[in-house]
Amino acid sequence: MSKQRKWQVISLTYSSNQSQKDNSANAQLFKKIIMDHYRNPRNKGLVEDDEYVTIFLRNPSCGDDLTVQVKANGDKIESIRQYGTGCSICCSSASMMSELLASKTLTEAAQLINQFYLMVEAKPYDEEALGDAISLQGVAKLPQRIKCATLGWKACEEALGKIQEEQADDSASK
Amino acid sequence: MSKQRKWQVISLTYSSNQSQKDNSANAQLFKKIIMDHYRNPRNKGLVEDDEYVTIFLRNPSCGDDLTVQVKANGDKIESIRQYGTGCSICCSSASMMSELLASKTLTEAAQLINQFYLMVEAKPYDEEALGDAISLQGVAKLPQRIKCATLGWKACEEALGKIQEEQADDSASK
Amino acid sequence: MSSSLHECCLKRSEAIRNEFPMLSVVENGHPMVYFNNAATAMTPKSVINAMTEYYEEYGVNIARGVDAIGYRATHLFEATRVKVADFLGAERSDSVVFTRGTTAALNLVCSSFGNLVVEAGDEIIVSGGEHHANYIPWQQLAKNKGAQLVLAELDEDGKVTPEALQKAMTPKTKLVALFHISNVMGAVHDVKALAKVAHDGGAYFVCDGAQGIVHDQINVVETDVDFYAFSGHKLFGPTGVGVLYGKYDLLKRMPPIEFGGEMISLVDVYDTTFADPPHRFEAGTMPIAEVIGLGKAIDYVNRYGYCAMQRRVEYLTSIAVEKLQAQPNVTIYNPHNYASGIICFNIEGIHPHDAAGIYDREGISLRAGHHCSQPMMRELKQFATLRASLAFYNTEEEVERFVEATEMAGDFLDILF
Amino acid sequence: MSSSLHECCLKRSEAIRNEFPMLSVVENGHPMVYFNNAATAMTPKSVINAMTEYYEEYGVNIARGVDAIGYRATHLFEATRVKVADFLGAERSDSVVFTRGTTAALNLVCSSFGNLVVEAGDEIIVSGGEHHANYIPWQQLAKNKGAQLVLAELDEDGKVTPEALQKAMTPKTKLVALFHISNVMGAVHDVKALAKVAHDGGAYFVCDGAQGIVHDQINVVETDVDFYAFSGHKLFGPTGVGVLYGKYDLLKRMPPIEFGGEMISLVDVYDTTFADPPHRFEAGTMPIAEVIGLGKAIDYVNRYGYCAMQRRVEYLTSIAVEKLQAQPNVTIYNPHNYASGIICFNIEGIHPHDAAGIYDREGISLRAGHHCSQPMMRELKQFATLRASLAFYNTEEEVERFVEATEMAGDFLDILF
Ligand SMILES: Cc1ncc(COP(=O)(O)O)c(C=O)c1O
Ligand SMILES: Cc1ncc(COP(=O)(O)O)c(C=O)c1O
Ligand code: FES
Ligand code: FES
Repeated sequence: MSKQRKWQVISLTYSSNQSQKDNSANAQLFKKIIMDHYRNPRNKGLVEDDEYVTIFLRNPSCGDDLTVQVKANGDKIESIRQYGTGCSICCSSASMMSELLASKTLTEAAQLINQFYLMVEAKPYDEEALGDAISLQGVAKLPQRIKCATLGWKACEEALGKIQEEQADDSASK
Repeated sequence: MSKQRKWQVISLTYSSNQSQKDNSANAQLFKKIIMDHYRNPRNKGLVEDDEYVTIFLRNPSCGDDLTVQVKANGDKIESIRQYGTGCSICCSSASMMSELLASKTLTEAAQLINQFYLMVEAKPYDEEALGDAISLQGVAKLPQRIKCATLGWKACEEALGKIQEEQADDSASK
Repeated sequence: MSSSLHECCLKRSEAIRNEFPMLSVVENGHPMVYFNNAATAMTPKSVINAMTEYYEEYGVNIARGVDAIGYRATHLFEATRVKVADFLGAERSDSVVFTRGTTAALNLVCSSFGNLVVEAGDEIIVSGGEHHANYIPWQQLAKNKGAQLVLAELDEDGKVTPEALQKAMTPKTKLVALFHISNVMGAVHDVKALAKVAHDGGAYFVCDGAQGIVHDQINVVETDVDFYAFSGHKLFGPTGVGVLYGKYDLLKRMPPIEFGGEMISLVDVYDTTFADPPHRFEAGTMPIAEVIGLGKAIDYVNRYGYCAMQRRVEYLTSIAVEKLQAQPNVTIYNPHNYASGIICFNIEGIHPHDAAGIYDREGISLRAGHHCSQPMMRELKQFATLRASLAFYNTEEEVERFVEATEMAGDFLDILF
Repeated sequence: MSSSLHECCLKRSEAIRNEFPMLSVVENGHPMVYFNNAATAMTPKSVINAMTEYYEEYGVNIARGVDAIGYRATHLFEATRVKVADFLGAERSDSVVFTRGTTAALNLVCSSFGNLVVEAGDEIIVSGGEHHANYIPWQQLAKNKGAQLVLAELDEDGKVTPEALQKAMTPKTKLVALFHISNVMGAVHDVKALAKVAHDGGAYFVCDGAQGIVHDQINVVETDVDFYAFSGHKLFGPTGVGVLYGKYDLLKRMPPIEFGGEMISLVDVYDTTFADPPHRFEAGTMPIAEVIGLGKAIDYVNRYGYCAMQRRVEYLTSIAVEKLQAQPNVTIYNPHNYASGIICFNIEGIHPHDAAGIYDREGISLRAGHHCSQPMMRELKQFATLRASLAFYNTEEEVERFVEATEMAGDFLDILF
């Protein structure tokens, strides 16, 4: 199943009025995607490499934590690593984030992070852009789990901020 | 008006069923007694004399305070002094206490103090014994003022306790 | 403030009186006149109901776990933090710490921040008009640190003018702690000007808002106070809850003084790292129902608006003062301070508690004593005073009854019979 | 205990269920099953009503002045102190200090008493089974004083035996702080035996009764504990209030740690003399409604009796444990501790919060997390666990629904759809 195809299915389902059956078929697909990221997390494990910016975040409502590492090259993200202890929503979301944002520009990544926030807050968002992450749209009706879903994205957001700071410092000192 | 006579009136009034009029006559008398002690306090003012045991007490509900000094000779009270800032109930009561208990034995004084406590707690007590202090019997229906009325008596009680301790120490060391 | 009532409406409004169940209490045979609002204000039904609702529908602990019912409690609790921040004009809600009350809030600033910044030889300025809650902590801190407690001079209204504060400032002044409105004299401080004097002199400015929050809208950003404390129960809210506002960067520097659940980040065997403010200062189970109740009290105040309440209180207080002044044996210690609803007075030759007995018999509740401000009593050269304190829900008739009772105070022994 | 109900009556009694309004809450379409009682218990109507009554009829401040309405509030407040003392078997009511909760109570002992007696080189014994509220304060005190924090060994049930405590004691041990009942493992300490070991070794004994007070009648004189702390909200009472019991002669030695109204004797310009305990430790306006509510909660417990409650909790817990154990993927960490109603468990391969999501969907409220005891999690080698905690008002049907939900936990992603 190519990425392209997954997107199509999804946007199809969500732009038309769906029957109960379509809905549950959709749910099955989303569940598969989430479970896949949960069981086979992408980019999992940290590296000891100074070129990465490392952010450690704790979810205060449960005590779980997550570390995200981002390496950029100019205005492009080169690699994202993630590691933590968290629930299925948190871990799968971090995995999706790491996959989606890698190789994006800093600006694109920031926009996608925002799209993700919009989605989980039940606001209009760009379905096409979020890749596998739209499988987590159900979080919008579980406000108490928003922190789980966004932990990885928040960490990445902080990392991007830090990268931009560093780059600004670098260019200033040049 | 001799003490003797006052007692008679009072015990008379209180041992029979009273008409409204008797009652208010009684109230007038009691008020006079209290006001007399309030305006012309007996044994007021402290002395610098080591033979006196001095007790300082504060009424925590209003912040007023009272100091009572007691001098005993053997098992007899020789003199009581009192001084403080308090309401009419507190000050008049301390004055009455100082008058009633002076020249009593330690045991008698302790008993009278108890009688006074019984009175203000609306329990049966010996009317004959309390002298002017029975004018304060109305305190029994003002529970929030019991502390005012008993402050002087409590201080004296503490002083008596201390005197007995000292006497016990003295005879033990002999 | 478009939804707030005008004075005329407020005056007529039976509805307001109905919102406060305690206004229908009968005391010693008379409908109670409650003129003790500065001690504790009455609580409207909306506040009581909100707390009952908590206990009946979602009375669970907060910030622990992720179930729906816990989320409702946590959400309402944290939403109240935002509401308080808005109410104070604060920029961020995480500069709002919930406490047990003003006293706990001021003690927190003192033992954490004060302890951090005050050193031997420093000076701490307070005034003789402070409530003990804003006096003793600083006094004890000064004592323990070898610092000096300095009393700024009060003017005849019982307040510290910016000039007086300026006079008290020295290069050693590290901190200034003053009331917003005095609970004895009802004097209103120019908080913004005082904070400026303190800051210009390089000192921090702590404001005790226990009375101020009730009568004078505060904006913590405009006034630039570093800390501001108040209690729920004086602001028509419940007992057991209060607020410490602090500038976030100052809170951030402060160590916690209570340790327990929900204030930690990581507990290792021999050490612990603590959560960020405000949770760093909120150890253990918080007064949840009370915080939610406080939120409703703030809604209440916002609905009516400070403006309408203030006008009403000033009006009632001014007629009460005028009528009392007509009685030759009454001394009013603060004849010019209407804004707070506080009238501080004595009746010649009558111990304040004796007078209070007569007021009580007449169903009038007011306060006699040192009002938790012995320094202020010393300034007034009184052991104690009477204090009537009015709220917007009081009426002219009540003022009338109060004045009449004052005339009877000489018969104080009558209460015994 | 003649008026307490027998188990059979208790079991059948609809009346009990009706006394707790929260039992009728519908959660996610199901009647809520509340198995989170160790976090915060439900509140019976009698408690809620008592607080409403306070706010509606006599919602005034206490211990200030002498009017009738203030007297009523003060009297009920102080009568609750006597009630608490009786409930604890204390000899005198002035050894009962009201606080904001267990956390505040333990912090008070630690910052006042602990700070007074612990010196550099001393040892303080706690256990790895403590709640953070009875761990971090001692840890930080030890750190600040240069004393040593020592962990007594836990047995497999999660408790410190008197022998284990004996082993941990040294001539340097100055203080022992242990739970009465553990909030994670539900283990019940033999408080009397532990206090004796501590005292025989010349150490003080502080007991965290937050859970213990709910399930096990304490007699502070018989057990001879020096301090005992608990919260209202776990004992079917309100939030915002707790109790510190202390031996009076120890309280008497302790300096206050909060300063303000009603805790003073005399305030001079540069120093203050403080009131006797307990008021020395009760600065400012207390949680008045909450203390009165706590009194009603104690009435409630006294009316039903510990005995009936205990039997009911043990019975329900034992069937829940038995049924859970029949599920192969469930690990119960405390399979033998029925008395506390606490079941600490995990479901293999499922993050506890994921499981909690399913329970929540099924209308079952329980807790997932570290339960404010990271040291205990380390002992269990878990990041977090699930904790079901039962109360006497729970039913067999609720246990059944809990077990059924456990079987569905594998479908945790379903909650998203
Ligand atoms: C054993 C134990 N100690 C202390 C506490 C803290 O109690 P509170 O949060 O009411 O202060 C709790 C409650 O979570 C507890 O279970
Ligand atoms: C000016 C002032 N500060 C502080 C306090 C203390 O407030 P609380 O008793 O609610 O802690 C009061 C209330 O009496 C007050 O009027
Ligand atoms: S429950 Fe901890 S991150 Fe989701
Ligand atoms: S009011 Fe103070 S002693 Fe009576």
